Amino acid sequence: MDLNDTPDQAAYREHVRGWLQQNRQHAPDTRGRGDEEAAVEAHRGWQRRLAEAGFVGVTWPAEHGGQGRGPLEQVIVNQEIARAGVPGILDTIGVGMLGPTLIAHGSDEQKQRYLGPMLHADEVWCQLFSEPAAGSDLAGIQARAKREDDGGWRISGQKVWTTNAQFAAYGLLLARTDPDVSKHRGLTMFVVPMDGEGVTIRPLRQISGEPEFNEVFFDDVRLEPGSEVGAVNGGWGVALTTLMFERLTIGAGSEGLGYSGERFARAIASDPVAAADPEVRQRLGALATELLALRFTGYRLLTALSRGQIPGPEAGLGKVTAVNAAIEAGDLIADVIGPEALDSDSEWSYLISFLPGLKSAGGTEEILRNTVGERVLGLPPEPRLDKGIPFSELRAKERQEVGA
Amino acid sequence: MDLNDTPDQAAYREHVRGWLQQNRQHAPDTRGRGDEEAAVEAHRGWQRRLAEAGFVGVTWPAEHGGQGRGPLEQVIVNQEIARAGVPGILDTIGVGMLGPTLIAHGSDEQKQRYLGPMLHADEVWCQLFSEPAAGSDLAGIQARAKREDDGGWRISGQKVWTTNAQFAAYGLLLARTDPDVSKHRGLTMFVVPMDGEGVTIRPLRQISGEPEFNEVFFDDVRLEPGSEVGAVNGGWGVALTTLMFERLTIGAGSEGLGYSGERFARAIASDPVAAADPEVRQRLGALATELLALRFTGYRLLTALSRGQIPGPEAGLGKVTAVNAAIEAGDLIADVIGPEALDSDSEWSYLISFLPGLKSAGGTEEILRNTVGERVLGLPPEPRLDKGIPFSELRAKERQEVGA
Amino acid sequence: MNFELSDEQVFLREAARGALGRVNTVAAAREALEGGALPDLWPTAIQAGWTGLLISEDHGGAGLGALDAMLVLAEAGRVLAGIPLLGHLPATALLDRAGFSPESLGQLADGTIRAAYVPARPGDDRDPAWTAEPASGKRRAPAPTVVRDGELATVTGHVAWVPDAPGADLLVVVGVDEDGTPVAVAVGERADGVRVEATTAYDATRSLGHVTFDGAQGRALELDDEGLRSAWFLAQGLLAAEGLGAVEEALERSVTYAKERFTFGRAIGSYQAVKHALTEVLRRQENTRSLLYYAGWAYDDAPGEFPLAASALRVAAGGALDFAARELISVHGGIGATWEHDAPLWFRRAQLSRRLLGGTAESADRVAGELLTSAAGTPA
Amino acid sequence: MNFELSDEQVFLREAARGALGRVNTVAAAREALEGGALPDLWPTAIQAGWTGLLISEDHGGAGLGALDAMLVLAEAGRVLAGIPLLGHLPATALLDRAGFSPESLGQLADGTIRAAYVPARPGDDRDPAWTAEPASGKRRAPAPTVVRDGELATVTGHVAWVPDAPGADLLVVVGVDEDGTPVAVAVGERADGVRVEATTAYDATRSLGHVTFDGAQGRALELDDEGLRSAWFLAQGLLAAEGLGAVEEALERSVTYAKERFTFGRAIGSYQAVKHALTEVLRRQENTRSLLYYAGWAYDDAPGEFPLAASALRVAAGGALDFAARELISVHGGIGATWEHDAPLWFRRAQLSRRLLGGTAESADRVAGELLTSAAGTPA
Repeated sequence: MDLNDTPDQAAYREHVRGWLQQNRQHAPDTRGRGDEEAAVEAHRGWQRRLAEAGFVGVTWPAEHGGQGRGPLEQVIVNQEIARAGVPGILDTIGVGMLGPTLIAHGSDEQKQRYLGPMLHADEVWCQLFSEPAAGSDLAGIQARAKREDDGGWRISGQKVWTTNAQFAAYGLLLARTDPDVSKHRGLTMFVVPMDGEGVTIRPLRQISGEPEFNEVFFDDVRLEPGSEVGAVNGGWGVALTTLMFERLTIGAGSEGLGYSGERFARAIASDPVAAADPEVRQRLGALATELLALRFTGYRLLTALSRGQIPGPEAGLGKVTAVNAAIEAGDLIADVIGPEALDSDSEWSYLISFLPGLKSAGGTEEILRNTVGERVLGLPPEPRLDKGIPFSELRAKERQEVGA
Repeated sequence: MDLNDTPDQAAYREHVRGWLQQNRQHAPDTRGRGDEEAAVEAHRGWQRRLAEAGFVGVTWPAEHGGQGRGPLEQVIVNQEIARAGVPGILDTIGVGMLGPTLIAHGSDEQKQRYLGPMLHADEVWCQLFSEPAAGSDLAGIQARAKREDDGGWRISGQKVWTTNAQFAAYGLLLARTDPDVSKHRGLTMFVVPMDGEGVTIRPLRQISGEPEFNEVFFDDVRLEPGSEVGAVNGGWGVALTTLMFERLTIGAGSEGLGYSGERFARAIASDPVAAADPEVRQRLGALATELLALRFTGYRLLTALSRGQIPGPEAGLGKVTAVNAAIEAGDLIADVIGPEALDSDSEWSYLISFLPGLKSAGGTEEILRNTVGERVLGLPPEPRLDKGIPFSELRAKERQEVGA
Repeated sequence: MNFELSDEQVFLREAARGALGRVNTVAAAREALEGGALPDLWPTAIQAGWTGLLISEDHGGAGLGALDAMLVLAEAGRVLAGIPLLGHLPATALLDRAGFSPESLGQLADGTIRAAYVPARPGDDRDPAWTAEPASGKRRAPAPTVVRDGELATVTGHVAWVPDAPGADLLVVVGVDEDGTPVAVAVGERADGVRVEATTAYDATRSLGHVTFDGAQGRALELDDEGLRSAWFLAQGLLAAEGLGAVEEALERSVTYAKERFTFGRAIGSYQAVKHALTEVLRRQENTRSLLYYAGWAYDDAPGEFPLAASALRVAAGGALDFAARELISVHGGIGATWEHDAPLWFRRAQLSRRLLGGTAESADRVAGELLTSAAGTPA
Repeated sequence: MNFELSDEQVFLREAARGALGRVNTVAAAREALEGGALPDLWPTAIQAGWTGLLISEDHGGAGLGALDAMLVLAEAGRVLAGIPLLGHLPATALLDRAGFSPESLGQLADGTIRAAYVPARPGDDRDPAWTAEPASGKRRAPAPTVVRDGELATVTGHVAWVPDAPGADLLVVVGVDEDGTPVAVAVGERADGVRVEATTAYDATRSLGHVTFDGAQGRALELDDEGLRSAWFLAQGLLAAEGLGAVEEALERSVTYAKERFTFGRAIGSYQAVKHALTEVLRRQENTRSLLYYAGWAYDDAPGEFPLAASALRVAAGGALDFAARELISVHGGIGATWEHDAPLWFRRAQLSRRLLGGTAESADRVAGELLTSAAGTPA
């Protein structure tokens, strides 16, 4: 067991730290909630500066503008950014998940055109997979793409839970191109310009009232020929690549949510009566144990990544641990502080409101447990009633059952 | 809301109480653990005495030796017996569940022959439904009954979780009489003499080491013609009657398990440090709340029964509440007392050992929640892969899947 | 034994449901979060006779019991209605019991005067001191001090997060005299030295006030210890009753959606994870209902058990509503956690309610305390 | 960063699994409940070199770390083996750290002498006093008192439920001097005034002793406060490690059965209720493993964090094993709760283990205490 840097890593850390010290005055202040547009522009400039220094896409291959380094170097960059108290990059979704998907499945032209501006935040990206009726069952996507005579496409449908859509230049969109085959087989992935005619973006407010996500509506939106990523009707495989990178992001960045025993202990420590109360301590100890486990599971995961191993679906259990421990923490702190903790000015009110939404973001706990049970423990799957049935028939059957 | 007796009920209570006062010196001492056979004989005599006084089968129709009274009068008898600190009847399963099943489905001859000796404990009964591979899925019964030329039967198979088998005179046995129809349709209910040739009874010890149940093996056991209860191949309907009476017994007698907040509070109160500890109090308060709810849910149930209503499967949730609260209590008390609570002499050691078995006795929590979800909340059932398939094919399919 | 609602009680409940069904209180709950005005349901309460529920018939009230009051509040809770009965009813119970002026009782009964109970928590087996709600933190505040001069009383102190205090005409505050003996005092809202700072937190349907008495004068009520204690537990029971109604509605909505929403070719309600969670809501709901009946019965027939019963009820209701509200969101998936959806309104109700009036954790502690006190007198 | 086992550690673990696989320890665990003798695994421990694991190479030991020791105990826990290492290892760590006589260390390393650690719990942020395990009840007992006279020390006091005390040759007891300062003393088992009452509870594989010192004389060990504290937390970590191994085996057995057992035409492992519960076992198991690595790392590289790490590990392992053992029974249905089945042996192990050495609840309190102490020095 060794949590120290190798000499190479230590040198790299020194380099990053030095650069941040010299450049931190350019970092935007993300705490204020003023003009969103100006804040995005400032954040964009900061990512650009980081990219120029080589701190964006650290693990991307050099031929695509990355640094060709390992995941531990990416972690070093993240750690030093956190240590310096400056914001990270603006487009974590593009750089972390969508760019790698394009690298894996995109055409040479697409890589040429999109990857550079993505790294520099000249063009921010968003992920257009989930739909109101295709969340847990992602392959149930209904957004339609119809081929035009010239090889272009027309897109209609609705996407939801889209982060950054309001200022994204492009989106990676999963749509149904053939409803007459079974549901995983008739999907295709596309690059979609977010300023296209017929694209409507609506903010979606969460419990707290904050617009964390967007809904995006596509009304007969025209895509040029060559917008598809990977093969036509091969979209499910492309989507799985994205989801694997999503898992890596979530797994390795489990502390990115800002939930730690230390943080919650500070809130309790400020109330000496609570800090001496056995019941409060028992609850704090239990949830802090979960969060400590999460931290060191993250180090195990990083070690595996640095050895070139791909973490399995069990990495997703980290989110379960994080969210449930944070719910316990919010509960405990509200029990200690009382109604004041729920006041809209309180950080705890925000935390408490944020968690129910986070619980289903990126897949519900139930779906994750199914996947882990089947793919990691090898338990048999549930009977599937939708296997091999053409998508169009499946929908008709559902409508009939609900009507009945 | 009224927890008081009506004048009639008060008079009946007075009558029961008076009788018990005069007769309590005949009650056996059940606390000692000496000679089991002698203890059973003493207990048998006590039930006979109670029966002669009219306190057994209170709700049975008068024509079958009962009192034709309502469920509240049965409760009054139970309460007064508990108050007097004397044991209840020996054959709660026969009188509570199997006798009522015979009354509902048995032939006149059967009623004539069996009900009287059952009430008087001259013949104790046991229930032979569950099998090693037919617990949750009771209709998966494999014990076979084959018809003889004279209309008699030959029984082979194994039953399990059989209370009182070691001193029972008769059992009510569910067996498969036609394996070539779907699994609910080929079952028949039988009366089986427990001293028949080929019947082997083996005690089954629980975690604590106590033999709470038995296994019963049938090796080509001969039954006389007319041993079937209800129609041949109509056994599932007969079994449902028994299970309904079981539900009544469990629902109305939820406190019969002896779990109460008061009892657990006494254990805590004897340790003043624990009694003042906020964490201990929080846990005690939470579990005592569950047990109080159980008590008053029982009164609601009794009220419904006394109005002639049949409680639904939700009554079974009382067992879930009781068992889980008792598990919490055992945990708490062992945390307070420490390893000594687990010493084999401790009542808590017995409680802690008893609960895991109780959790699945009479149906697992999972099966109950399925039933309640479907029949009370109206949620759709899970897909059933065993519907309409002949039992024999089903078994072959299972063997194949496990082999694969 | 008859442990069910009477026909009159069923009628009272149905009438309440009908009366409250005429206003879209759920929509109002969301609008109020963004500053919208809540519908004024006090006229509804007056018309239905709820204002005089706990005032004896001699004084113009309905002379009903705690159970009836809880049934009405359950219906209010079902639709997240903000009716200031949680403050008014315990206050009127104290005033009626103390034989307050008949004229005032009449006006309280007909709703011309609205009262609010400014609560103090009775001491327990660990600490006999009566305490008040603090503005923040785990340490409870001292109950206001009362200096008596015959019928007159001067009150000084601070009680935070008082339900329905803003806009009440009469405050019925429980404090302690120099010996620590509890005293209830009726203080007019306009009396010198009274300040009510209106506030709210998280659940905009819940009107709260931080109440300060700075030598405010009022009339001491002649009440025994048990009377004063019962007001605290009555308030616990009423708050819990609101929770039960909210659970019922949350369960209905969850079940409806679980039948309609399909995933992987099946209605989500057919999956065990959903089905078992919803039966857990049902289990908690029915346990809460049983304890509500228990508390209602004990208030009249076994007052010595009322603290235990009401506290257990509060524990069960608080847990049930938290569980049901989270499940309501969870069944709906991501959309259930958005501002436009109704589910978060139940979540807000659940989170605030279980922190009011000492919080459900205090009630669990009280259940233990009551049982431990009894147990200490019983051989093990 | 490299947060995984080294090749040597993997080898150590595999070798342990191999060595312990030669005896049917699970069957022995059941037989011991009815008075059967447990297999003597001390020779196995000697042969494998586990007796000298925490003794430096200079003194004839293996000079390995806490992580290695925990890996061995995890393998013992997996098969419910009763090897008296839980007592021996913390004792030898103290003796080695104190530079005890080389000759004795050599004999301890080669297993000729077996030691047992008679623990005292270090004080915390709420109460600085060192305390001992009481025979019964929530109030902790005072740690034994030690009167020093140079190297000689006289010990008086009582410590209950001491793992592996019966049959140990040398007791390493932690007590306090007249100032409350902790002192460790090595006392021969045959010294005057030493009494070890062998006992056991619920899990027959766990040898326990109530140890009484009545003016017993021994040799005081020169150790600083941190050294004395670390023994307590090392014992916590070792006990937790046993738990992790038991969880792993319980999960494997549960999964195997869930694939084989059919109900309603499907393997029970295909039902969400079973599948989700077993993934919960996995989640807890992996969390425990991560904390085991953390504790192992902290013991050597961040001793200031070791109390936090070992306590968190204990909390996670205790909860995981209780959950896994109940699930092992539950997956098997009624048969899983019978005497003849192996599942109850895991249940017994779980129930006793989490009440030893202060209990897991004490560890959770300690996690909180460590974090609160750090937090008090950090701005919020």
